[in-house]
Amino acid sequence: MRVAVQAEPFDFGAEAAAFTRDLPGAGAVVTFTGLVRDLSGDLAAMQIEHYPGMTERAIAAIAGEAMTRWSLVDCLVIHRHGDLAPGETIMMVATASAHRGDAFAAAEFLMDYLKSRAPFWKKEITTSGAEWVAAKDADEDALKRW
Amino acid sequence: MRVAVQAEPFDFGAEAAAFTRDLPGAGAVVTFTGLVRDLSGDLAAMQIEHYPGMTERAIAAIAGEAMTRWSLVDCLVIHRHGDLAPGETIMMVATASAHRGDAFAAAEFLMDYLKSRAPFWKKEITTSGAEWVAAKDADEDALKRW
Amino acid sequence: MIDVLYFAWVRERIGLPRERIETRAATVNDLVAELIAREDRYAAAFADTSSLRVALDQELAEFDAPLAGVREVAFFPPMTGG
Amino acid sequence: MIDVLYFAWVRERIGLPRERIETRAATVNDLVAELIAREDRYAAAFADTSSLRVALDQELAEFDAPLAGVREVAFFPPMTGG
Repeated sequence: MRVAVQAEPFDFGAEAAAFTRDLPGAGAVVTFTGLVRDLSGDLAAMQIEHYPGMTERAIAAIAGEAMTRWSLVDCLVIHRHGDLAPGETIMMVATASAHRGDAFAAAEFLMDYLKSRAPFWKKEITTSGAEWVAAKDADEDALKRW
Repeated sequence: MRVAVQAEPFDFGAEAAAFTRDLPGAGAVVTFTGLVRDLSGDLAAMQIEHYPGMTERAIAAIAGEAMTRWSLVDCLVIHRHGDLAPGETIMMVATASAHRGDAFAAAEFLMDYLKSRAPFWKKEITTSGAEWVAAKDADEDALKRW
Repeated sequence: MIDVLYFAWVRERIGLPRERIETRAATVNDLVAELIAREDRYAAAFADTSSLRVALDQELAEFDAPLAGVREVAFFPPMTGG
Repeated sequence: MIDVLYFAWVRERIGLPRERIETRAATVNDLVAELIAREDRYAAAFADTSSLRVALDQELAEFDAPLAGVREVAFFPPMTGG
């Protein structure tokens, strides 16, 4: 299990490949990658603020919960903060298990909890101004299924 | 949308990274990777037989169905046949969408259908003999949720 | 004339991957009955068709499907891809 | 003395990321009431606490939670990670 919170970009392909090496007993690996999406066509940057200390603690708790709930061989969470450009990779999770059901469920669980329980806040900087991204009710509701 | 059926190994990390580049409007990428799992500790090889012609056709139909059912920006399926060693990558799928729900659902749909509707047959070669992998009722049942 | 293909343990039991067959079978079931009548190895392969799948011209089909116009029939166990 | 941290638009409205506060507030709600009484910028930030979240010593908590023994309180909007 590895958790990284960093300003630096990371290489999703290299991280995914490294995660997939040396997973004894694993038959299934699921990854999720979040990208900065340019909804309006005029996004200049996305700024991600976080709460140093609490962020690492909250993500480690969520990842530990995933390891306990499902039969995971391993799991990985990388989340960036700071200034990101459109198309850049914001974060990724990876899960490995013997059977595909566990890896899929754990990856969805990680994403649902990271969305609403890890202390990150996104701000979109467009040509017409800056705006904090509002939390969605759907994201809060998504937690209820676990 | 790309479908590849091949005997050659592929680089999961490089394929995942290439898939993730240039996905206009995508905010979410999900990948699934299947690995040769050594359950008994004495697996020498996995042989994967397939039905040339029908395989490509069946996978293209399943991937096309996924593109239609969900709002996907793109999807990718790579599946190997021939002789594989323990730990090797058997196959991967990748899906990209604006929101994470579509990418996750489409990746699970692709896996459920590839398992039971794409003409591949796995045979495990162990030190004590060779045995065809039996289809699981659970895999057939998994199709009912879609 | 019809091409008949066998995969996985069906191929192993029958002992060949494909053959061309002269048949007037109206349905897949009729073709299976003809094959079973030929030799023991076919009878062994088709002993329980509920554990088999069939594809007609590379599309999954049922055992009661008609063979009219079909050029390629394939028999195989349930698939185990992914 | 307690460390009080602000994030995202709460930080922007109050105009600073953190401060040390001398308080005898028994609960988070009591602390919020003290802050609101200080200055308009606090009143603006805490106008609707239902749209805010609070963490005590880096664990999410409720606004009626006691502050006894707590060293760090953080106020922020609902999180938007992932």
